[in-house]
Amino acid sequence: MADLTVDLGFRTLKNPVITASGTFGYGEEFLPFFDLDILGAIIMKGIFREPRPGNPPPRLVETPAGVLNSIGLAGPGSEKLQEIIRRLHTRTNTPIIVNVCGEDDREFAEVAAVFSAMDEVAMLELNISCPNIKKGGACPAQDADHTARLVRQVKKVVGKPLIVKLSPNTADIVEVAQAAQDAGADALSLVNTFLGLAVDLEKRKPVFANVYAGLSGPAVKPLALRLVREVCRRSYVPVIGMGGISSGRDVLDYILVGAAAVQIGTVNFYEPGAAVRIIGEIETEMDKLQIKNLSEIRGKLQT
Amino acid sequence: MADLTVDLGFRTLKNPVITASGTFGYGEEFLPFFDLDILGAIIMKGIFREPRPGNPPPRLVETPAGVLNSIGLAGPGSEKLQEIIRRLHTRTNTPIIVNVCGEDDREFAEVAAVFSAMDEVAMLELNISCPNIKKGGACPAQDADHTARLVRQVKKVVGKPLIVKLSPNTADIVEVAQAAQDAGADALSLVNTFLGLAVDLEKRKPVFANVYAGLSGPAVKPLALRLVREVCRRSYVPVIGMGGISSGRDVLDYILVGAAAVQIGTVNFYEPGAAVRIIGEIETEMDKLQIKNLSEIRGKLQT
Amino acid sequence: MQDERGLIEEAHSLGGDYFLLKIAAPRIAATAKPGNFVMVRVSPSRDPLLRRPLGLLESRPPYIWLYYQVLGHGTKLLSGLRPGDGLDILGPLGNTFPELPGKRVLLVAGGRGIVPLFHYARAYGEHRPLLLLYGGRRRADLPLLERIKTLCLQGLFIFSEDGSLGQMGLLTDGLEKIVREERVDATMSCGPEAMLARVALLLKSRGLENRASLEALMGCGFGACHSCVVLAADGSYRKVCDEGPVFPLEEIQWRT
Amino acid sequence: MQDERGLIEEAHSLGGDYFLLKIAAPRIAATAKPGNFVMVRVSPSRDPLLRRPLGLLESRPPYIWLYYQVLGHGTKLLSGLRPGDGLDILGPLGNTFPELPGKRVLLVAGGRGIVPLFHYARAYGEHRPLLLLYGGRRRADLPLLERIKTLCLQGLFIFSEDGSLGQMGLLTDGLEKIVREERVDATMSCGPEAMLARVALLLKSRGLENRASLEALMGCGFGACHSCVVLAADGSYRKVCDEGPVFPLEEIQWRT
Ligand SMILES: Cc1cc2nc3c(=O)[nH]c(=O)nc-3n(C[C@H](O)[C@H](O)[C@H](O)COP(=O)(O)OP(=O)(O)OC[C@H]3O[C@@H](n4cnc5c(N)ncnc54)[C@H](O)[C@@H]3O)c2cc1C
Ligand SMILES: Cc1cc2nc3c(=O)[nH]c(=O)nc-3n(C[C@H](O)[C@H](O)[C@H](O)COP(=O)(O)OP(=O)(O)OC[C@H]3O[C@@H](n4cnc5c(N)ncnc54)[C@H](O)[C@@H]3O)c2cc1C
Ligand SMILES: Cc1cc2nc3c(=O)[nH]c(=O)nc-3n(C[C@H](O)[C@H](O)[C@H](O)COP(=O)(O)O)c2cc1C
Ligand SMILES: Cc1cc2nc3c(=O)[nH]c(=O)nc-3n(C[C@H](O)[C@H](O)[C@H](O)COP(=O)(O)O)c2cc1C
Ligand code: FES
Ligand code: FES
Repeated sequence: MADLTVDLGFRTLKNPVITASGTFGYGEEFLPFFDLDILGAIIMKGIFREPRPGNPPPRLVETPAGVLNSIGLAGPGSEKLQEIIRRLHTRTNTPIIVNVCGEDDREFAEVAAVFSAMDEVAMLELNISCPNIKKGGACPAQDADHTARLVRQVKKVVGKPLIVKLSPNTADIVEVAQAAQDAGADALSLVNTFLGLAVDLEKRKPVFANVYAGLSGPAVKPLALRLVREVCRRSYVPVIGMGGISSGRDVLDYILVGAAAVQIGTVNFYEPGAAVRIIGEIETEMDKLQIKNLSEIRGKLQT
Repeated sequence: MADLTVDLGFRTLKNPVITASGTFGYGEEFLPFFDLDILGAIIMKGIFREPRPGNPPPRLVETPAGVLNSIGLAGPGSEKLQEIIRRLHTRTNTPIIVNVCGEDDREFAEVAAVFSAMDEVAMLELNISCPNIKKGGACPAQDADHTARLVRQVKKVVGKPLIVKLSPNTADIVEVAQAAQDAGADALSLVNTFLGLAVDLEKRKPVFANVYAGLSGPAVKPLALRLVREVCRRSYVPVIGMGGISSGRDVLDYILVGAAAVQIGTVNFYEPGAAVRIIGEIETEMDKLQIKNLSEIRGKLQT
Repeated sequence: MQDERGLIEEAHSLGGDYFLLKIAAPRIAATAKPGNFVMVRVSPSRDPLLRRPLGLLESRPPYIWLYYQVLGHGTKLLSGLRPGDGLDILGPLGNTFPELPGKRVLLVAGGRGIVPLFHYARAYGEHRPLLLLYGGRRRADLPLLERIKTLCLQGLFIFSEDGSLGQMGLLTDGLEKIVREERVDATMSCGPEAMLARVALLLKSRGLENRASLEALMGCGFGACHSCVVLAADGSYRKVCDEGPVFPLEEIQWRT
Repeated sequence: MQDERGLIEEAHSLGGDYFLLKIAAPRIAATAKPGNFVMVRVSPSRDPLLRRPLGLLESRPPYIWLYYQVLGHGTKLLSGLRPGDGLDILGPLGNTFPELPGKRVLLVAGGRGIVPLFHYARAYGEHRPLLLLYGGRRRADLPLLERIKTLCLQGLFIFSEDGSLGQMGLLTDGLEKIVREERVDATMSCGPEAMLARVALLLKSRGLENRASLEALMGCGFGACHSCVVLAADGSYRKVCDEGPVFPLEEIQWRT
């Protein structure tokens, strides 16, 4: 039987499948569909210090094999999220990861510190790559210096492993990845959504109030896989790959280019039981490929 | 009845639909399907001075709502293409555009000069953005300085309008666009394909010999539309938009963000009569939206 | 809430853009209540990627009935399915219309908005007084009329904009009179946003208990994506899929 | 060459992964010749995006017959179609097997490679001597046998790797003997690449006229994308879709 465990160095996961921030609600929404214990880890929807209403609708539209979203990080604020996490923790032993957001560097550090202090939280993921906060899609992960500064600041105030989530919307993602790990990131996750545009011909306006929105889903997989490979080649911390995963083979593709684990996002929306299917498919594929352990293929892409 | 003509300044086209380089063969392949006279213009598959075998197979694989290609600019060389163009010109009055390639700046200029001298050629499109020539996908359009230098050099030796085709795989496409137009480009076209990766799990190798390949098709439309909008906002020469167009509404989306005309690519493969349908749909949609002339909506996106 | 593989038993074209499906989906049928909806994967392929939200016209285990209008790509593909085809259906989703035993309830249905109200009438009509006000643009937009006549209703009022069926005009033209003359205690509405806004305006401060079922673009249908929001009267957003789709009419900020 | 809307008349599952479609496609049927193929849009949606190449098992206006094996996403979706469904079909595409009147021709078919050779036998078998060597892994991979018995053949040789039908072994095990004993003038082959490579090796320098129909991943099927190339013996690339799919066996660089 295939062994699906993943060693991140600072933590072992029972399998490489982590549910991506913003696509798995606060975990509870999926309790009707499957036992959350089967997951490698669960990442909470992004959180700021204060409650946020999020962007006006429409917030999500379909594109060919993908979705554009501009949710705008609607959320209950960090105090309420602590309650939610405590409740979720009573329902599952799967590691819970908090996706930390901030309007400025100080807020990132504050929010990170709050959740770092919670026993129920296994790790933090620093969301420096959300394209839906500022108009035009600007975010800290577009700039290596800003990223380094922010990561250093957050590292000072947290005791938990820190994953830094990178943006594909930057001149050189490898440079930003370097900056993040040199500044102390314990792991990198990539990619967040790709900046895209949809327009409303009738109204002659962008579909989204924020003009641009973030593209995710199967459509982006070839692009994301390439970026993950680029970052894996130069990183000395574990890389968590994502973008368009919808099958066990997709997961193994990411492992093959060097990812330690993966996140699954958009697929959770159209197939709420996707995680169960995908974990099953990883096992089947590993058996078929006669791979006993994921480390046998991790980063083994021959070029 | 809607007026579909497009004024590029240096030339008027009967409608905004141009068939994209590499996706319409040498025109002849589509003669069984429709009268080429209905097209706005036809762009030839990219051409180098000498015949090129192209990359080893596989050269094209399907992805969700897209294709990854690494054709590697297989082609008969510029002498043979001249014959083909003369033959095609006897079959259609639609303007013929040559997609000029080169291994180095000098070859670009040489090839451009050859086709600029042909009466049957209406314009040139400088393909400085093909990701399938060098390993890793490098191309001149990734660098503003190189682009400027190359465009200036080519402009010196050609008498025909010069369209410069930009790459989405660059740090700042707006900067490259500026460089191209400042160096004398008469129009810009964008985007070429997005760098992506596909892997073969069984062989533990990239699917393509060249490792990376170029993504096109409906999957990329939201990304391309955003880039076209960015470039249109800052350009004083006409912009020809493309990426994932498969319907009349897609065409109007590009016009709305500021494109003067569009190119249709991948759709020609899976629906050889697509151009006819799309041109028909533009008319229908314009009537429905009560637009008499494309200039009524060109660049009229309100933000 | 189940992700169930339904089996199409009957597929009817009702003329125009309207279609009716009878589907064996025993687990969903077992628990669905009036107001609930489902998310349907309209094609065995992954285009379109997202499921489509559809109300339940009726639910009688092991069957559910869907009634839909072809609007775009997804509903078009759905209309190509035939008896014997399978269909992935997620549900029942969302909240429900309250039963309000003993009350005189007026159902207000615009076009395909008939769906959850038909379900309501089928489920509760035998036990107490229900009235239905049903309107559409033309006769062809009201193809369910024959089936509606099988419901237990104390009153049926039909409007069409072109007068081709029932009274000529918008259904909202008849609303006030009916509410007054029929001594209505509560209303349940479903239909286009403009209609609901008008209903809200007409029923304001009449002391009735008013509910409306809303539509929104939905990414997931079960509360995970936060895309389906509607602006509430208090300025906050509500998720239509799990805080709704049924809301007190007064709780929504209607655009007029 | 037409982009024709075909209408499925019959859809048969032949057991295992094999399916047969009878399609009304009068314009394609009118001109298709043995060796030609078609590009089929397997789903009314845009997933998969590209059409799939399939050979013609038979073509008798107004019908064409497709015989296919479910391998992946596209053929799986195709197998869900039923009589009455429409199907976009582009064809006839590619070149053809030469008729070679008067010659004794051996058809060599591996698995689903039977398709263009069945067409050949149906079209030309009545006029002159044809022999068929047909092999597959197991009995279940040779589900066309009953239909093959309706062809005009002077000889039929069946092989299966597990011996469950005909002789046990690879069809290439029997090739040399048949060629010798049956005084064959020419061969036409279609099947997996490894089989074709072996056929090429076995027939080398025997002075026969040998053709093979090849498969390749295809973007368009009509020469526009340059994706379907195969390496020729002279080191250049050939486009399988319009320079083929039928090539002189010796013209291809077989990997062995
Ligand atoms: C809770 C709920 C219950 C519904 N019940 C029914 C029902 O019983 N019968 C029925 O016919 N329709 C119902 N709808 C509407 C139905 O979901 C849409 O008509 C359908 O999703 C359109 O899909 P499409 O792919 O055909 O159209 P698309 O190509 O996606 O879009 C076509 C047009 O429809 C609009 N549209 C798309 N999705 C929705 C949506 N979710 N809500 C409203 N408008 C949309 C688009 O903005 C566009 O203008 C319901 C919607 C909701 C939210
Ligand atoms: C000229 C020609 C004629 C053909 N005739 C027939 C026929 O009559 N009957 C039949 O069953 N099949 C035929 N094939 C093969 C058929 O096209 C493929 O089996 C089919 O495209 C697979 O599609 P899929 O979506 O099911 O598989 P995918 O999910 O696309 O792939 C599944 C597997 O099949 C392989 N594959 C995909 N496309 C092709 C292809 N074009 N050629 C070879 N392998 C491929 C893939 O590499 C993969 O290993 C023919 C191919 C060609 C080129
Ligand atoms: C609706 C939606 C909301 C998202 N919200 C967040 C978020 O709060 N924080 C974050 O880091 N990423 C967020 N993302 C990005 C995803 O976590 C993930 O990076 C992206 O969707 C790519 O993966 P996928 O293609 O599997 O969906 C969101 C994505 C979607 C579609
Ligand atoms: C198979 C293939 C070959 C291509 N060859 C060329 C080429 O020779 N020159 C060029 O400038 N662009 C080439 N392109 C890029 C297209 O012209 C176009 O920029 C791209 O496909 C995006 O448009 P689309 O999404 O409509 O296909 C090629 C694209 C494909 C898919
Ligand atoms: S549709 Fe996803 S939260 Fe409502
Ligand atoms: S498949 Fe496109 S050229 Fe052969």
